[in-house]
Amino acid sequence: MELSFSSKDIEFRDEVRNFLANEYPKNVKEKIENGDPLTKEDIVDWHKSLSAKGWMGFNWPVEYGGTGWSPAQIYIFQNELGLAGCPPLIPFGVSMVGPVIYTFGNQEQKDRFLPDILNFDTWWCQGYSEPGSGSDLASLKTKAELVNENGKDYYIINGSKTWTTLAQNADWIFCLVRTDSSGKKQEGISFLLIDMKSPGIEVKPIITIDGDHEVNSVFFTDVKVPAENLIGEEGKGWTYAKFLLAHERFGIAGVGASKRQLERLKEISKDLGDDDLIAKVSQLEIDIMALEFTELRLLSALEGGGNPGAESSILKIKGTEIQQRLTELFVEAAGEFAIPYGGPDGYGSNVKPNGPEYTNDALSKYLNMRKVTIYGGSNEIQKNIISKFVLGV
Amino acid sequence: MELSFSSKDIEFRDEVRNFLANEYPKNVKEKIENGDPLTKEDIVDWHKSLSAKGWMGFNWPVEYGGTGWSPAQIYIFQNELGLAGCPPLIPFGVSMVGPVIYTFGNQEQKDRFLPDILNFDTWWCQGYSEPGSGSDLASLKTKAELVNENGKDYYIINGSKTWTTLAQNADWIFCLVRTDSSGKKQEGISFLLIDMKSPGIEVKPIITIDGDHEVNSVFFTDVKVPAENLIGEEGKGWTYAKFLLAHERFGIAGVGASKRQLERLKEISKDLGDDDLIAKVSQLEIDIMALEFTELRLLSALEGGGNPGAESSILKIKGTEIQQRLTELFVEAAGEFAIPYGGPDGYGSNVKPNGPEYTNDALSKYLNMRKVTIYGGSNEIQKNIISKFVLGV
Amino acid sequence: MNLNFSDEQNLLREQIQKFCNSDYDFYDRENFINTESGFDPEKWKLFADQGWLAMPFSSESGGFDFGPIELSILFEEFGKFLVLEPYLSNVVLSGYILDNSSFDKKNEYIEKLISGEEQISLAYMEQNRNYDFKNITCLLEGTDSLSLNGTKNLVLNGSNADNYLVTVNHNDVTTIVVINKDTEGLSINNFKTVDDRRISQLNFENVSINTDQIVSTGDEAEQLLKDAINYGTLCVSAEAVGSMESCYLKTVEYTKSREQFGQPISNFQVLQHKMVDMFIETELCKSLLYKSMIDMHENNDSKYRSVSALKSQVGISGKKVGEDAVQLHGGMGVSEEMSIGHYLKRFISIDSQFGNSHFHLKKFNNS
Amino acid sequence: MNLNFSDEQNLLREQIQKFCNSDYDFYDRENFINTESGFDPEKWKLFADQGWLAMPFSSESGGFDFGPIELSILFEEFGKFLVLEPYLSNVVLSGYILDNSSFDKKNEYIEKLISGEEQISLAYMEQNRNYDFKNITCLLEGTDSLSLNGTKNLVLNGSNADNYLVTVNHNDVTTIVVINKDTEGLSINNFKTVDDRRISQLNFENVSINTDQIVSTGDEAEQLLKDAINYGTLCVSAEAVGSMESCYLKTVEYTKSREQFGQPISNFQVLQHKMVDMFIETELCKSLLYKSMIDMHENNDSKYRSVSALKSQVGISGKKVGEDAVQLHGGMGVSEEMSIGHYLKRFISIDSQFGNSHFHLKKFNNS
Repeated sequence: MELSFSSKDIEFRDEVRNFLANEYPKNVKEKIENGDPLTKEDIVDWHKSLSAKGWMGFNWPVEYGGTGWSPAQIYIFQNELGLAGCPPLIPFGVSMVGPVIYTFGNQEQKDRFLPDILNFDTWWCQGYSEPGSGSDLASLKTKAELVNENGKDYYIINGSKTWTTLAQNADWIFCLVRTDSSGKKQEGISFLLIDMKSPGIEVKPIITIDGDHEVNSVFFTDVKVPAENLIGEEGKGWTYAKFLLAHERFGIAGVGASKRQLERLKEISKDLGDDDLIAKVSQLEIDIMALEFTELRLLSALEGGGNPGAESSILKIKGTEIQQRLTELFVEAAGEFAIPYGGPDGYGSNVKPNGPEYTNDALSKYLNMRKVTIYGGSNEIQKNIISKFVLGV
Repeated sequence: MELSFSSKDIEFRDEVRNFLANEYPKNVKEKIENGDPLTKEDIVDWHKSLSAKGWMGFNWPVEYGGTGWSPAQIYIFQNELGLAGCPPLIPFGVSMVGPVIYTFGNQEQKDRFLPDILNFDTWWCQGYSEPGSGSDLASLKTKAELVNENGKDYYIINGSKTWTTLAQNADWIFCLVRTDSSGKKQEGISFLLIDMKSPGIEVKPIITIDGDHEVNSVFFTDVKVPAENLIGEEGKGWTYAKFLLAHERFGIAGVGASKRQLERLKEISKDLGDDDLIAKVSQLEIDIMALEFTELRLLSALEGGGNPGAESSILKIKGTEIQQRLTELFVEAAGEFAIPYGGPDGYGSNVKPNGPEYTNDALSKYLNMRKVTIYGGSNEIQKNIISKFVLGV
Repeated sequence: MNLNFSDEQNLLREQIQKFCNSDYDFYDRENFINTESGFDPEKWKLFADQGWLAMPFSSESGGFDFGPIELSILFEEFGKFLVLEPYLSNVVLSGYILDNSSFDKKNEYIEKLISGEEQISLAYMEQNRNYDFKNITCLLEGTDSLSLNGTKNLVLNGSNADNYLVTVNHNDVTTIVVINKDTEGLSINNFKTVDDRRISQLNFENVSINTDQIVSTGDEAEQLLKDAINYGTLCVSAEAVGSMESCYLKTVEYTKSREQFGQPISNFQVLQHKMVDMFIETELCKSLLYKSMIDMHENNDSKYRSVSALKSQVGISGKKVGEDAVQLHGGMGVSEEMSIGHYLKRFISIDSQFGNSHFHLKKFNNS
Repeated sequence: MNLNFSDEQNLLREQIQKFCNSDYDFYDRENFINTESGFDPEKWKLFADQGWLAMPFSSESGGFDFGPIELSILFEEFGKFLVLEPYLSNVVLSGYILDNSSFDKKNEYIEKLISGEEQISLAYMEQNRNYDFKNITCLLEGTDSLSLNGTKNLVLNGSNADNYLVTVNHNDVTTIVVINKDTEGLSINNFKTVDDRRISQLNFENVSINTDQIVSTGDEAEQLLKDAINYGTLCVSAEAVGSMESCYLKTVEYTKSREQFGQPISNFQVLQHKMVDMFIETELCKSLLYKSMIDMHENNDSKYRSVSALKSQVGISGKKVGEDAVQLHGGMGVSEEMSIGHYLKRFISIDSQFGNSHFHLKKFNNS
């Protein structure tokens, strides 16, 4: 057993640090440091800087243009991004649809979609949730009907998706659609790639309680999708969706980013000299330490060839609880000065309230973070999973 | 609205205080103050002092020898007992079987049993729980078979009861028994009074984790009980049991006793100068205040002719949580000095560990109090009740 | 001892409930959030016409002599519907100070306040967290001609006020002066609050003040501030209790209608117990509210301590109830178009006002 | 980076597991609780024969040079079965001090300890809560003939010890002396602990001490105490982690077998989620244990801080897991004849030892 990383890993970590110190787009960095909102272009610039470095496929095998990094390297990479305060990676291409395509897609699909993901030339979004199917994803109703027109097969899509993150920026959407309503509900689901420019698609913003436009409803009315956009077999979509869930597990704990926030909170609480807040921050530091070493334990098991199963639901549950808790303590630190609200876009003028700088976005972050215990399988669902698959009850 | 009690109520309160200051048996009082264990005789003396004063039937109507007090007076009486640190009243006679007998019993039963309860000449215990039926009380199996012998009807009892509090002291036990196994499980239950000296009854102690012998198993082997000991109708026992539960609701919050403990904790935490403990004690003081006013609100509704329903489950849930929390904070205050354990009977010698006096019984009280969230319908069951009857889900 | 409301009090509650039920539709409310004032001037007019703005004023000032119990009823009902109108800043805070001051021109301000003609905000906060109205840095200097310099932060409803009651330091004596919004040397920055109210900061640069603008000084001024803030703290706590009740009721309703896995999610025991916890938190806070409002009504010594207990608990419980309500609403909970997230925002805002939960726990312990 | 145990370490764990599984039946254990010593002397002999008592000693002292990782494994497994034998007081606390001291007669004590022939307890606690081994009031006076007066409290396994390592104040220098139990002027009061161990207080009245009884003084003595206590804190925390694991597993097993309302109570979602919480608490504590034991193994500067984080968390989590386990066992949970309540008692005892949860949270923050 040893805590320290190998010299090879340390070299790698320094390389990442060096990149983040020097090549990470300056304008994005500055905005982040000032707490200013990012534009779509900023986000694209940031991802393209990773593409340029060859690091976009940080979790992909070499044969598909990925880095082929070890789990430890992936961990280090994600951790350093968080510690440096980088914007979160948009996961829909590189962490979600990409691995599904290179695992279950055909050669044509791989050639067509993977390079654009690695270059961040295509912005993907995820079409899973529907108004009637949240935690019970398999009950989805969006219908895909196979038709033949002029000798070519198409799916005609009707239905709607909701909570679609950044659909307003997206070029493509990967969807779970119902191709069969007759049997078990999981068995009639297929995995389909849809061009967002297709006629019949309408994107409507959903404004969240922080005042942000991050999520959307996406409506499909007789949208015609070439059958060649089907991934794998018809009716196997549920299998691919579950594969994807397993794939996105790492990094979900967000330890690096949380540690960065924690350091700031430690300074603030000591400056305020508030013993109660100091004790709460200390407890949170212990919680983060425990989470970090839980992730490292799972990582070690993975490196040793083990297969951490539903245990990794802990990472989702505790990781999101900690992310929320951090924002709560910033609000507590801010006191009354949290109340004047600029929202995600700031105060819309140069005049800011007179409170300390950290009070300005304390509440917009708090409100934004309420979603993390709900999405990606709510924490209640995660506990059901642990109950069933770990405890066996 | 007014907080102060009426002058009549204050007069009454002073009368109770005066009694507790002067007539409450001195030897019992001293033992309580020194944290020494009470004998059976001490407990009987204490109750008999109430009987002598005419207060044993504090919650009974005048016609059965009770005080006929208003809900406010009952509240004041129980509160003062708690504040003065009196031993808890043994509820099985006066608060449980007594009201069942005077409400559902026949004249002969009333004449036979009620006076002894009010004089504390009979020590009653409760035969409800069985090894297989805890929260699911209605599934009880102890069988009562009606037989006729020499022209007289008897029930022959076979089965066992468990968690029977102070059965080792009891003269009589009131039991729920199964007289019919054919229909709905609630419908075959009858309410029977059984003399503990009957042949075929065996009492075996259950030692609890605090080392105390407070509860027992009671085994019935062909115990012969005269049919005249049946209360009300055969098969109606479940109805009487539910009536009894409603009747014991008040006082269950234990506010008076908790306030007394709280005052001690406030002194201790300030002496220790431990800010964390002080904050925890302050929070608990607020919790107790909230509980007290919840009880008073229900009391006001009752006095106003209202009928507080399942809401009063709050009193059980929060009252027991507070009782436990108090003992937890004593343990926290005691630190390492909590560890040397005298158990409920003390250290068995004159030598005590060198810690402050309050450390001596901190852990035995903590351990003893673990039961309160389990018995009398566990707190989980109470939440089910609120969910169903208050929230309607 | 009697914890039942009087018939008159019950009638008042019914009256407010009736108004909120018929006139306070959530989607209607949404429209006023984005107007400049942030509330509905017609409703404010209605409040005046109904006499609600006169409620706590003494009869000499043209009021109804209503006290903390009636105000608690009003705010509890307001809380259920997230009422936006600036009752707190005008009637409770400024109104209390004016009504109880020895200021000789107070009636002219009170009259316009009661009639809804003019608004007036209390400016007492400066730079510190959990600000407690002392240690004032706004300096009122000079003897014959007085001049004011300094900054006041977080003035509730500041953008709608015609006048401000401003706490100043005059020769180390706490002094309250009344200042018109159009006074030379006063510049104002307005912000929206997280819960869609308005809040301002006032900058005073050599603002000249006449002695007839002095509302109160010294011990009187400090006592007025202490009591006005205690009153305001009671009212927002009562509001929070009302909001908590709405939250658990709306959550019960939502979970009954939301189906997942072939059944209403209210069937899941974990959600049931969470809702029970929300209910219990609400009831316990309500009990503390009863204690506080009666303590204030009876003017008991314990009134500050009771209010601190209440505010501390409401801070914790409101946040918990609001967060659980959002969680149980799932995605809908974080959607701006549902009311549930707005309750959460109000809870956070209330916890942050007049000293947060831990501040009041300490105050409770030290008093 | 590697958080996997070595083959040798896994083998050690298997060996201990095998022993506990076959020789540590709970009802058997109950018999030893009420003997005078409170443990099974034959098992102690077995520990010696297996070489377990020699584990952490240096090879020069006849040990195996095992470190914090191996001790954590041992204690984690002991925790699963609530092992009573006095390993902590003898091997961990006294053993560490002797082995790492410059005491010239240390080998004679270590040999008898390793062979199981004699026992030795550390007496460092006096009157204060969360005692931190400094501010010693036991006075060792004189220059040629030394005399000791004072009291030591809460000496673990004191009634079984043949000798005591006693911390004393000698001319304001922290000093550790070894004292035989039969020394004149030493009187001993023995108590049972809540978790069925033995604990003593030692009263010294003009006990004469020879200079050859001095084990260590000054900086060395303080460092030894600091490290021995840190070691002990690690070990009881590891033990708590093992106990937590047993608790949630036993609770899962119990709820599956206990039927109420016509079904196993493990079907109730509220109980399921409580058990999931118990599992999560256990895993998180285990992660902190990994961090601590490796920090100590690598002798990193952060080792005291990591152990404080661990101990603080284990105090909270152990209590929570233990209390929930009892609650979910219902009446059986509070019954002395079931093992589950004994786990709770051990958690409370561990939280109270070496500084409780909040003490270590503060220590963590200040270091």
